[in-house]
Amino acid sequence: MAHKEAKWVANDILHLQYMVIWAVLLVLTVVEVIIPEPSLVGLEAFPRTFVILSLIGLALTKTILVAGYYMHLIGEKPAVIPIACAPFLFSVFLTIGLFPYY
Amino acid sequence: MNLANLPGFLAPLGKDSEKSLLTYLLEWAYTTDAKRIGVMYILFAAVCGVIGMILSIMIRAELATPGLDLMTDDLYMTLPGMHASAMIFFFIIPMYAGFANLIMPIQCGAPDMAFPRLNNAAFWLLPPAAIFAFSSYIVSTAPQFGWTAYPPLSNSVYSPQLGADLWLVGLIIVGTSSTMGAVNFLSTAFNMRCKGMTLFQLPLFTWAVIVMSFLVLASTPVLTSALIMLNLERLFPETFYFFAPEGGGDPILYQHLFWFYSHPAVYIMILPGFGMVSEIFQTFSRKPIFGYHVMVWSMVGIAVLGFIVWAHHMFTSGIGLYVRMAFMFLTMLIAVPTGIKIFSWLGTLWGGSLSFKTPMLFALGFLAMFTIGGLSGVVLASAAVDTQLHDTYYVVAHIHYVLVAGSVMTLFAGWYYWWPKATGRMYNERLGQIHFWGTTVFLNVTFFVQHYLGVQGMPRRYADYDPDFALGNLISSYGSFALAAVQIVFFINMFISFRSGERVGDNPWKDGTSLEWTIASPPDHHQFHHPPEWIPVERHHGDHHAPAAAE
Amino acid sequence: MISKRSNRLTKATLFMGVALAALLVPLIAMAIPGTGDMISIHSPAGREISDLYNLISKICLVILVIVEVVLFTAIFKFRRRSDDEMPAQIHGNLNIEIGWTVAAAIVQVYIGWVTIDVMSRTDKMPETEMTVEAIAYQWGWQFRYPDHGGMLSDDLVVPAHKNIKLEITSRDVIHSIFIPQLGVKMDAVPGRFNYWWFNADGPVNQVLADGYERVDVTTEKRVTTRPELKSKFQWLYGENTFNGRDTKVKGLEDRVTYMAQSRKVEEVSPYAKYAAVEYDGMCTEICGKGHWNMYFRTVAMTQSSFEEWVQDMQSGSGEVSGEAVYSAKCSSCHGADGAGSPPTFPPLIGTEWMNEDKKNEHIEVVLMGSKASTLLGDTTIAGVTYTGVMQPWGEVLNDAEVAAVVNHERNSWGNSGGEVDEKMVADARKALGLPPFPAGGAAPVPDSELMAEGENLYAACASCHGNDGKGLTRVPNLAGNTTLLSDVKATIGILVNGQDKPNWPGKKTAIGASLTDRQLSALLTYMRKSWGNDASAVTPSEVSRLRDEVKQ
Amino acid sequence: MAEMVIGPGEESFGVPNGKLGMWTFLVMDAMTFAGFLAGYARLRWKDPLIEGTAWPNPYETFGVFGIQLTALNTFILVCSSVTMVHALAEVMRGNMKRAENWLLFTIIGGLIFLGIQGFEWTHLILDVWPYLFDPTHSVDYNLNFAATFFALTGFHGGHVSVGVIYNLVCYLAIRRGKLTADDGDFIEVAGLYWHFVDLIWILVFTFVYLI
Repeated sequence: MAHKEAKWVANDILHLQYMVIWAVLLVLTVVEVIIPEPSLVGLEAFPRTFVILSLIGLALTKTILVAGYYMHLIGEKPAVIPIACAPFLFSVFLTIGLFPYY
Repeated sequence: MNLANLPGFLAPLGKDSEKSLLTYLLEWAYTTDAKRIGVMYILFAAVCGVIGMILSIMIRAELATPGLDLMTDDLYMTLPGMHASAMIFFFIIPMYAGFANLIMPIQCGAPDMAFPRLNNAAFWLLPPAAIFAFSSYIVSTAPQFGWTAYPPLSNSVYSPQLGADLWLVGLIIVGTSSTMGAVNFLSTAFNMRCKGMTLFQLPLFTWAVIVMSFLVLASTPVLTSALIMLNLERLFPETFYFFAPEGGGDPILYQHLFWFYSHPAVYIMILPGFGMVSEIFQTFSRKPIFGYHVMVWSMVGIAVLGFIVWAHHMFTSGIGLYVRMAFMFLTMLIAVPTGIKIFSWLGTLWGGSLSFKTPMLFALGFLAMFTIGGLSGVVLASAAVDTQLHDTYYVVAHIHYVLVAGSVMTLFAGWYYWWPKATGRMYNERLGQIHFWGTTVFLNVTFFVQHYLGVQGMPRRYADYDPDFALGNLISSYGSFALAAVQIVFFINMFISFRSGERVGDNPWKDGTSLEWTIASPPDHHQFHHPPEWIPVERHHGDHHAPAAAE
Repeated sequence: MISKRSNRLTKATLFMGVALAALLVPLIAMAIPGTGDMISIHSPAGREISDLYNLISKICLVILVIVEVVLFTAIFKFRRRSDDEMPAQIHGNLNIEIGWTVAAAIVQVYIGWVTIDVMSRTDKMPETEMTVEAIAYQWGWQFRYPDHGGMLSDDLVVPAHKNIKLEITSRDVIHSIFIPQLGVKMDAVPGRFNYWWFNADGPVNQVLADGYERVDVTTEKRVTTRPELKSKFQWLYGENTFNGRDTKVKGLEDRVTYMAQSRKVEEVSPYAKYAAVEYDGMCTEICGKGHWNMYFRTVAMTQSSFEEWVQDMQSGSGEVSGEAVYSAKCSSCHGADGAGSPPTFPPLIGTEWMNEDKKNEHIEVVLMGSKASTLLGDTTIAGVTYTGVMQPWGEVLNDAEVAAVVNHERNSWGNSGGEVDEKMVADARKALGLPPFPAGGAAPVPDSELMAEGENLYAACASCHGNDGKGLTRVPNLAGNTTLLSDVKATIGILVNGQDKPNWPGKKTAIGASLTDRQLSALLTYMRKSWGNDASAVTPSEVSRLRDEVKQ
Repeated sequence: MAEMVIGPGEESFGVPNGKLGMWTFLVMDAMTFAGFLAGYARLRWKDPLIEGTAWPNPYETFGVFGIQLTALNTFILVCSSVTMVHALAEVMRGNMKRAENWLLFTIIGGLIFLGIQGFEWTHLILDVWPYLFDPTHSVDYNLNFAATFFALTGFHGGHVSVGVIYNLVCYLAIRRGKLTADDGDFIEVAGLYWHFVDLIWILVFTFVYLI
C-alpha cells in the first residue's frame, strides 16, 4: 500500500526524542502540582487568577506535547490536523456560551 | 416472487439462502454491504415514521375540539414528547443515514464503506434503542416531559416512572449509533474516493453527508453527556445534584447542553435534504448546479454557525440581556447561507429545461414551502418577538414547516429519485403525483393555521385549550387526518412497483451525471467490478452524457 | 400537464394568472390580521413587540413573494418543451452570488439592529412602582405581594397604568408565566428569580381613566360550558372567534371566564365588583400532567379599587369554602371525586386517615405534604404503592383554608371523619415548628430569606453600629441588647420614630418609616439572630400590626 | 475480476482508514468530555453567596497527600503513554519481542492507574464524603463538587479500562503472532486511543484536582 514506504527513519533518534518529551512532561506535572499550593516548596501563595491561567496554560502545553509527539501529529498528513483540533474549537464555543451572565 | 430472481445486491449470496427465507434474512442481518445496510436503515425508519405519524394523529384527534374528550391528560402529555422523539431520532436521521449508506459510497467511487462491520453494528443499535424508547408506553407511563426533558421535571422526583429511564437510555444508544455512522461516512468520504474524484468533484449529496457527519460528531456527544448527567441524577439523587437547585445545581445548565446538541441536530436533519434536492434539480433541469463552490461553502457555513446560536431556544429562560442580544444577532447571520442556497437553487432552475417527474415535484414543493419555514424562523429569531411567541403554536408551525415541508419532502423526493436505482423498477408516475399534490395541500392546511393560533397566544403541549382557538384547531386536525390518509397512496405505489414495476436501465432519468447512474440498477454486490476512474469534467450534461466507467 | 396546442393568448393569460396568484396568496395571508398584529396590545412593551413583529413579518413576506414569483415563473417559463432540448450549461455567476449574499446579509443585519433597539426598551427593567412575586407550583400559580405584608392571592391583581415588576420563581419544576394580552413571558425556574415587567395600561372599562374613552362592552353572551359543544359551528359566527384583533375589551360583567376543567365555570368573575379588566394567564413550559390547566387571571384595577381589594383580602372577609379550595388545589391530583389516580396519587375515600382519631395526622399531611412524618417513604394503600409527590400546602393555605379543605375531605364522598377547626390547625403548625399563618395574615416567610435580606439592609446601619454589632464608642451595642431581644415593640418605635439621647454622638434617624413591613421585619430578624443573639424571628404581619400602635 | 480490497482509494488523504476513523472517533469522545467539563465549569461559576454553593478548595478536600498521590497517578499514565510509543517504534522497527514487552509495561501502567484511582474513590466515599450513603452527615460546600468529581473521573476511568482491554488484545495478538511487523497500523491506532485517554486525564486532573 502507498503508505508503507514511509519507513520510520532512524528509530534510535526517536527513542531519545520520546525520552526528552517524557522528562518535559514529568517536570510540567511537578510544576502543576506546586502552583496551587506553593507552601510545599516554601513560597507564599500566588494570586488566584495567575494560578488558574498558569494551570490551564500548562495543561494545554502538555496536551499539545502529547498530541504532537506521541500521537505523531507532527509528521502527520495535513488533513488529520484540523480533525484533531476541532474539539478544542467547539468546546470553547460551549464554555463561553455557558458562562452564567444572568 | 421467489428469492432467486431478485436483481443485483438484493439477490441471495449463498446457495442455501435462495431456498429458505430465514437464511436469506439472516444473510441480510449479518451483511457488511453498505447498500443492504442502507435498505435496512430505510425500512426501519419507515416503520418508525408510521409510529410517529400515528402518535401525531392521536394528538390532533384530541385537539380537534376543546375539552378533554378522547383521552386523559395523563396519556396526552406523553404524546408530544414521544411523537417528537419518534420522528427526530428514529425517522428522519436514520432515513438520511439509510440514503447516505445506499448512495454515498457509490458516488465516491468507493467499493464499500471504510468500516463495513462498524456500519452493521451502527444499524443494529437502532432497533434496540427504538424498543427501549417505545416500550416506555407498555412498561409504565411514558415520559411526560416532551422530547426536551428539562430537569427538574425529568428528574426522579417529578417523573419517577420507569418509562422516563427507558426513554433516556434509548436516546443515549441512538446517539452512539449515529456517531458510529458519522465516523464511517467521514472515513469513506475522505479516504476512499476513486481516481480523479477530488474533494471538489464530489456530488453535493456526498458533501451534505460529510457536513452532516461532522455536525453529528461534534454535537451528539454533548447530548450524550447531558443525558448521562441526567441519568446519574435520576439514579443517585442524593449524590448527583447537577440540575437540582437545592444541591447547588442549575436547571439552565441542562438546557444549554441540550440545545448545544439540538440546534446542530436540526441542521443534521436538513442538510442531507439540501444535498438530495441539489442533485434532483440538476438532473431534472438538465443543468449543473448554480455555483457549486458557493453551495459547498454555504453548507459548511451553516454547520459552523450552527454551533454558536443555540441559546435562541432559551430566550425566555432568564439568561442575561446581552447574551440574548448576542445569540439573536448570530442567529440572524445564519439565515444568510440558507438564503444563498435557496437563491442558488432558483438559479439552477432558471434557464434549465424542467421535466416534472415526481422527484422534481417534491423538490419544487420543498423549495416553495421550506422558504415559509425559514422565514418564520427569522421572525422567531428576533428575541423581542420571541418573548411573545416562544412555546406557542407559532413555534410548532415553524418546526413543522422546516421539518415536514423541509426534511420529509426531501426524503420523499430522494426516495422517488433513487427508487429505480435501488430496485431496478420504475414507480407509477400518476400515483406519485397524487401523493405529491395530496401531501402539499394538506400539509399547508394543517400547519399554516397554526401560525395564527400561535400569534393568538395558544401555548404548546396543551391537552385542552381556551375555546377561542377551537376553529383553528378544527381545521388543523382535519388537515392532519387527510395528510396521513394520503401517505397510504405512497405505500401502495411502492408495493406495486417493487413487485411489478417496469424494469429500468442504468440511467432511468437519462440525465443523471454522478457515478451511481453509471452502474447497473440495482447495483451488484460489489458495485464497481474495477476501481472506477472519474474523469474530472465540469459535469456537463448532453455532449458528455455519462462519465467513462473504465471497464 | 399543459396541453401542447394552447396558443399564445392563453399562454399569456395563464402566465399572468399564476403570477397574480403567487402575489395575491401571501397578501391575503397578510390581510388576515392574525399575522399582522399580535394580541399583546394592552401594555406598552407588548405594543412595541407587536409593531416589531409586524415589521419583520412584512419583510419576510416580501422575501417570500420574491422567491415564490421567481420559482413559479421559472417553472412555467423553462418547462421542457421537447425531449432532446439542451439548456445552456452555465455553472453559476459570481457577481450574482455576491449580490444576493450581501443583500441577504443587509436584510438580516437590519432586522437584528431593529430588534436590539426594541429589546433595549422592552427587556430592560424600568423603575417600577410595585413588585409582585409570582410563584409557580405543579399546576397552579400563587402571587405574593411583599409590599403589602406578603399577602397571597391566586390571581395577579395589579393597579393599572403602573410599572409592575414580576419576580418569577417556581417551587418544583420549570414553569413559565405567560399573559398574552400583556406580552408577559418568562420562565419560572426553581432556585432562582427571573424578572419581567409590564404596565397594564389597557382600557379599564368602568372608570374613564385619563385619555381612554369608555369602550362599549358588547352584550353577546358566549357561554363556553361543555354541553354547548353540540353546535360546534356556532363558533364560526361567534363574535370574537377568528377576527383576531381584540377590538372588544373583554368586559367584566358578561365575559364568562372559561377556567378549563379544574375551576368551575364562574358565571360572574369574583372581581366583578371592582373597576377592573381581566386578562388570561397560563403556563407555557411543559410541567407535567396538569400543564394545560394552570390558568390564572391578571386583573388590572384602578388605584382606588386596588386598595379596596387589598383591604378585602387582608381582612379575610368572606368565609372560605372547603369545596372551592379542594377543587382549586387538590382535585388535579386526588380527582374531583376523591378517587385519586393510581399509581401516582392516592384516593381519599375510606383511607385510614379519614377515621375519627387521625385528625391531627390528616392536618399534618396537608401542611407538610410528602415530608409529613406519617408519609415517610411511599404510602401503600390496599396493596398499591403511590409514588406521587405532594406539595407542602402549609405555605400556601392559611389556617382557615386548611381547616375548610380538611373538613371537606372528611365529610364528602361517604367519609364521616368529624370536624376540624382553625385552632387545631394553628396548634399543629406550632407543634411542627412551622411559622404561624392565621387567616388574613401574611404568608410565613422562611427565616433564611429574612436573614439574607436583613443582612443587605444592615449594611446601611454598619457605619455606626459596626459589622459586629458592637458599634463605635458611646453607640448602643446591639449584641445582647436587652430592648432588641425582649421588647420588639419598643425597638420598632425607635426605628420608626427615630430617637435622640444626650450621650449619643448623633441623632438616630427614623429609617424605619421608609422601610416596608417586610424589610423592617427582615432587619429586625437579622439583628435578633446574629452576633450571638438568639431571639425569635419577627414576621411582617407582626411589624405591620405593631407599627400602627407605635406611630406617633 | 480483481478482488476489490477495501483500502484507501487513489484520492485518499494518504492516511490509513483506521487512523482516520480513530481520529474522528476521538473528536466525538473529546466532545463528550467537553460536555462534562463545560457542565463542571458552569456549576463552579455559581455565585458563592447563595449558601451551600461555595466550591471547596481541592487541596483541603483531598488533602496534600491526596493531590500528590494523584500527581503520581498522572505520572504513571504519562509513563504508560511513553511505553506505548516505544512499543509502536519497536513494531515499526520489526522486533516484535521488544514491542511485546513495552506493550506489557503499558498494560501494567494502566492497571496501576486504575488501582490508585479505585483506592482514591473508596477513600473519598468512605472518609471524606460519608453523606453519600448516610444522610445524617452533611457537608457545607457545594454538593456538586463530589458529583462532578465522580462524573468526570468515573467516565475517564471507564475509558482507561476500555483502553487496557484494547492494549491487552493487541498484546495477545502479538504474542500469538497474529500481528506481525507490517501490521503497524493496528498498533498505531491502539496507541492513538491510549494517548487520547492520557491527554484527557491531563485536562481532568488539572480541572478537578488543581484548580
